Amino acid sequence: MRKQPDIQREGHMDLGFVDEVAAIPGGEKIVDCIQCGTCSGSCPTSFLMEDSPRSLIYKVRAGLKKEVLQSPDIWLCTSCYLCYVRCPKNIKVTDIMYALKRLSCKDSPIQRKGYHLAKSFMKVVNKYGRNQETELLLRFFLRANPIGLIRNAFIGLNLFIRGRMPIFPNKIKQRKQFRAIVARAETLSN
Amino acid sequence: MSPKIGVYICHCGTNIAGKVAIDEVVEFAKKLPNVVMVRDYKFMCSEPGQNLIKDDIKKEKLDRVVVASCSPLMHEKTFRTACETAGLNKYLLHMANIREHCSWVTEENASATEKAKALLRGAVAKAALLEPLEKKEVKIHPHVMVIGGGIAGIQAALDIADSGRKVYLVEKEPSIGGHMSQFDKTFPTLDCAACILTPKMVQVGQHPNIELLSYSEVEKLDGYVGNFKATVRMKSRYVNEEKCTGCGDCWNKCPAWRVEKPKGDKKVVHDALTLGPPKAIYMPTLQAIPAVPVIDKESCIYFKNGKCQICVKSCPTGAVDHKMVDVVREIEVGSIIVATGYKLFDVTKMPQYGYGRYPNVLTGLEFEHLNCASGPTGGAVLMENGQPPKSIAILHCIGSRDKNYHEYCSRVCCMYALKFAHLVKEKTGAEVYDFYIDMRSFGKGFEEFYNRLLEEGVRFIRGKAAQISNEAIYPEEEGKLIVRCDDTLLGRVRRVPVDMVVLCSAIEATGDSQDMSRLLGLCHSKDGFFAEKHPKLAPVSTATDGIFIAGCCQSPKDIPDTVAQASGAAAQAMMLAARGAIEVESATALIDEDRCTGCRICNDLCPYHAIDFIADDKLSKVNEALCKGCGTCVAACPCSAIAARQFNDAQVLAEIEGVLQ
Amino acid sequence: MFEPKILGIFCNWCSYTGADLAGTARIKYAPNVRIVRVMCSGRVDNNFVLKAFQEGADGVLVAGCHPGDCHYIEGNYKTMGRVPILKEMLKQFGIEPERFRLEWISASEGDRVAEVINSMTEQVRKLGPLNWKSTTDTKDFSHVR
Amino acid sequence: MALQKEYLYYPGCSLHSSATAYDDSSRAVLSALGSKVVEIDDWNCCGATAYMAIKEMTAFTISARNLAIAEKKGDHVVAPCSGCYVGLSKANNYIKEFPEVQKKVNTALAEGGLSYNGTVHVRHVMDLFVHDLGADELKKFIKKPLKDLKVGCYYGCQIVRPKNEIDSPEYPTTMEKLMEACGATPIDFVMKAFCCGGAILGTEEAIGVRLIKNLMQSAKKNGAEILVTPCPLCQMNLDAYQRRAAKKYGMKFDIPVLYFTQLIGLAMGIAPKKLGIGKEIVSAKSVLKQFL
Repeated sequence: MRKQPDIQREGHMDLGFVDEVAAIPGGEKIVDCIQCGTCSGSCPTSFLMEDSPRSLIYKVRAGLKKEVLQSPDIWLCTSCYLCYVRCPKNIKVTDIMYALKRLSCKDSPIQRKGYHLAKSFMKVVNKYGRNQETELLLRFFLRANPIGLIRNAFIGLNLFIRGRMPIFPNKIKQRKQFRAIVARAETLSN
Repeated sequence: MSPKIGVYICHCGTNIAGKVAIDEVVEFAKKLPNVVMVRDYKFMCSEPGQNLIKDDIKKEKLDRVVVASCSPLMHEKTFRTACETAGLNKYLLHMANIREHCSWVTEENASATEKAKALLRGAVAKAALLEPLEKKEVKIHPHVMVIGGGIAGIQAALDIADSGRKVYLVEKEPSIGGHMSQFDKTFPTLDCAACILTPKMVQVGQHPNIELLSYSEVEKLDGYVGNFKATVRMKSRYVNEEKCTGCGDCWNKCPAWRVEKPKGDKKVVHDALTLGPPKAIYMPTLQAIPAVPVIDKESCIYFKNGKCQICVKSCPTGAVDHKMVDVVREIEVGSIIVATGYKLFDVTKMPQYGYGRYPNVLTGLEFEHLNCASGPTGGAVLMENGQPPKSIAILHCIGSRDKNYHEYCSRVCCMYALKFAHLVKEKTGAEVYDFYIDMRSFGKGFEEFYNRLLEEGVRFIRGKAAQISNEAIYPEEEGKLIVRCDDTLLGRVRRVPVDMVVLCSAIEATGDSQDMSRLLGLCHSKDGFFAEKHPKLAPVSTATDGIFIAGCCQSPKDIPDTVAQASGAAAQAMMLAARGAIEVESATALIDEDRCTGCRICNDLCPYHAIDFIADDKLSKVNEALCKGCGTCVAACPCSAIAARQFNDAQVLAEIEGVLQ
Repeated sequence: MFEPKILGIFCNWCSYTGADLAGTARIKYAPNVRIVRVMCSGRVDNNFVLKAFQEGADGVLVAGCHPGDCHYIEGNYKTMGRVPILKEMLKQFGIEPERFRLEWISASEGDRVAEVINSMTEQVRKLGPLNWKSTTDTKDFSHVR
Repeated sequence: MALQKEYLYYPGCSLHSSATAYDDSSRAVLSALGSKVVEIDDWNCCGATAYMAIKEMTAFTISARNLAIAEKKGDHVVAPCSGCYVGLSKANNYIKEFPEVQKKVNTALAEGGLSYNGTVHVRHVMDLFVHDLGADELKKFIKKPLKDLKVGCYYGCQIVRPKNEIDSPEYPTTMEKLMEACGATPIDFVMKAFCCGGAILGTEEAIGVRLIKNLMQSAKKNGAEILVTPCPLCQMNLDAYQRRAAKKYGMKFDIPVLYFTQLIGLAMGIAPKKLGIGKEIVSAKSVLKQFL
């Protein structure tokens, strides 16, 4: 259904949002953007986005916080850093996308597949100290994308046959120490 | 006898008085040593304000004046003149900067008032120790040198020559004309560049007051305003200028190519676009002035293996001479105009645009050559395969407005991009896509030109092109170059297949601008362009008196602006010459002969070589005509034998003590 | 709060002009630095710095053109060369070398003037008052080079 | 130029599971070149892009645990995985650049009796070949040149971006030089440093597959018989999913994707088995027939 357009009221904008993003290390240059489109023109996935990186930056500056943080497009960034090296204003676009992902986990109720993958990844790493690809994929697909599990089972099998998908987790020895460090780091975030 | 100091405190409307408690400062000043008179006034720099000072000098017999007001860089000259007209040596004035350094930059009134008092106390303390200095004048040599023979240098040289003064025009290349002589049309009026420039070039060649030193470079510059001595190397062209008639027999017969030779059915080699003859003996363009060819040593067969000499045999006047050597000349002039122009940004630094990998990706200048009637295609816009393109993309801001390369805007690209778009439409009827970030059409007739191109049906896309590739994904892209970009107004990523791409590459400072600035004692900004003395009020002057700048060596600009600036620089040079003499810095260094031990530390330290060691007396002496008064020698002298007038130890120490008390 | 007294010695062409620009742009900064003008930072005699400390300065800030941009071609390089000796000297006199700073400020860097002056003021404020004057009243440094 | 006698080695999780071939071949090649590889004691996950996306400080901290352990033994840590290389270097740079990050990281590390001073250099295994060894030196070790083998060098993203210490972030060429040294014929293709979509394949399969298609199409068109890459994620993605991409778009690729160390090893005369050749899904056997 078509969203009914309406006047953008100033009172509905969050004018401090840009400062929030600019305060993140690497985010300060966001105010320099001239909307040239080099980032989105370079982005491998922007053609699928409603809001390309350029548009997201514009909306951050305009103060459309909710719209930005709920946008599925921030999860389409593949961290290829092409925007980052090409930006004529040296804006660290990729880092800003990371920052938006983090803010959206904190503030937004909608959780995207990308969020679930990251979350599953984190759980696995916190458990073993290392990533355990088999368990990660099971966790993620079961939670966010059960059909994907079936679609990819054949590839999984192929990898397994070639010894590329171990069943037993790859663990570090000092898991207790590792978890203590992680727990302490969590309390220091931001 | 103790000095009698008058203190004048300016309100500057509310600029100072709004922050600094003037009454308090007046009372404070009255108690300072040697102060016999304190006045405050709304605007000290106004006529009545200056009269206060003049009257007091006469009536109260003041022998020192302290003005607490704006920066000395603003009004020191005004108040010095006031002192002088009242009969006081103008070097007995000192200023306290209580506006720029105090009232304008301080948050609280109380701290501003305290700071103003401290600055005033320092000024009064220094003023008490000031000494009268003599005015110094030097004669101005009437001749002028112009370095660079592009449109800026040509205009400046002609202006000065027409005023009846002799001009030496030094050009590095074999011909004058610069970049403009390589253009086809000029925006926004579309006059033909050659049609308007060639007559001027010819005029330069024939003018009785202009001595043209082409294919020459300034190697050394000594002296100072009014009395420069330049060493110029006239590189050997291997063709005798006196004998040559410019007939062209030599390059028609020359077997060696200076650029890549088109092979087979290839009509164009884009990498080898050149306007003049493509041979080893050549002229940069056929309109070259002087119309004398030069031999490219790299490609000449004779210089490689000592054989050939076809050019020598073919020359009807016997002008070609492979044994010719460089000539070095010394030239004396009173002022110098630097018009060394620019170079183009090297677009291979941005591999995403494929320049060098795809032959149909051209720079703006190459595209000019392609369009030029005297160019290799006779002005036809052709692809590498000799066919006319069906579609062309023009990309703005390549290397400009980009912090990875040049942060500044190159100022001419938007308009020359429009010019290209028009030429393509006119000549080929091809589809033109113009990728821009912002369309900057600010000049006279520019917006109208933009409008014209909109009406001509150019497809403008707002968005900087991100990359060029030859990788077809869709059927319509086969065999084409694909421009990928974010069409920011559409909000969609586009892939635009085209036959040819023109990169509007940035204008940048010439590679040798650093050497030039060292050679001439000029400052340059961090992007390499020469710095003007004041960005608004002294745009053609430089930090070195007697040296002026014009054209793109100062910053990117278009032809009208360049010509205007060149005439401005010419006027400055003529003004100097007309005056005949000029007052120079009086605050020079002075060596106390009794204290100097002749250690010679100062000799090498002086950036102007103004200190000579006098072997007979076994001591050093300052050449006051060369000394600029920086004081570097003063601080370094191990025996405290050197004094800096206006800034001697006692004076500076008194001011330091004053501001800190 | 301790308000340090700081002497600024600025070269005429770049740094002093830069400070003027800060004024024209109405950039507000700490009032603690009092600026004395010299033609070139190359004129700054180490003696000036010692004199300032002797006269009650808690800090000294010398500013000149950026390397390569000196109006007098290379005066600022000479200053640069003198600084290590000066810092060594300060140490021997028991003065923290952090009380002295040499900065490059161009004529177009009004904002940097404010930045440098604010950070210098903070730095010296942390170091506390110097009070060197009381111990050195009888000393004469005019021979120190 | 020469390799150092010894390097600290951070294999990372992938090299212990899906990318054992990369691990085996890197170790085999380095030791054949005379360098000792010392694995960091009890290393943990670097945090990768996923962790970084939701918990930046924790990601920095767990990366720093590895760096802290490495710091006790030496100063050059080699990570063959491009993801680990960027993850570890990013943490390393932020710790060096922002004192508040260093403070927080060390507070957390202290819980495990560790601390990190920021003295470690993070290196990629390709960096060693390019900057420590050099293609000319490598040539001296080649025993079985890969004559006439048309190799597409696929760099991926993170080895050349955001840092550009190893090669040009836009148009890298160093891997081609290494392949030339091995006697192979590198082919040029535009997509060689563009994203393969590996990072979002799990979440947005359709996009990932489309990117794979574009890439493989470009490689095929330019005549690549085989692709080499320095990134486990790219290898996995291109190897395991290229058939799906081909099927979806009605094309045929069948280009095997190996790690660049595997081909170097092969040219140096190391046994294919030691290099993990055969573990790839799109088999390289027929392409490499004459060299195996």
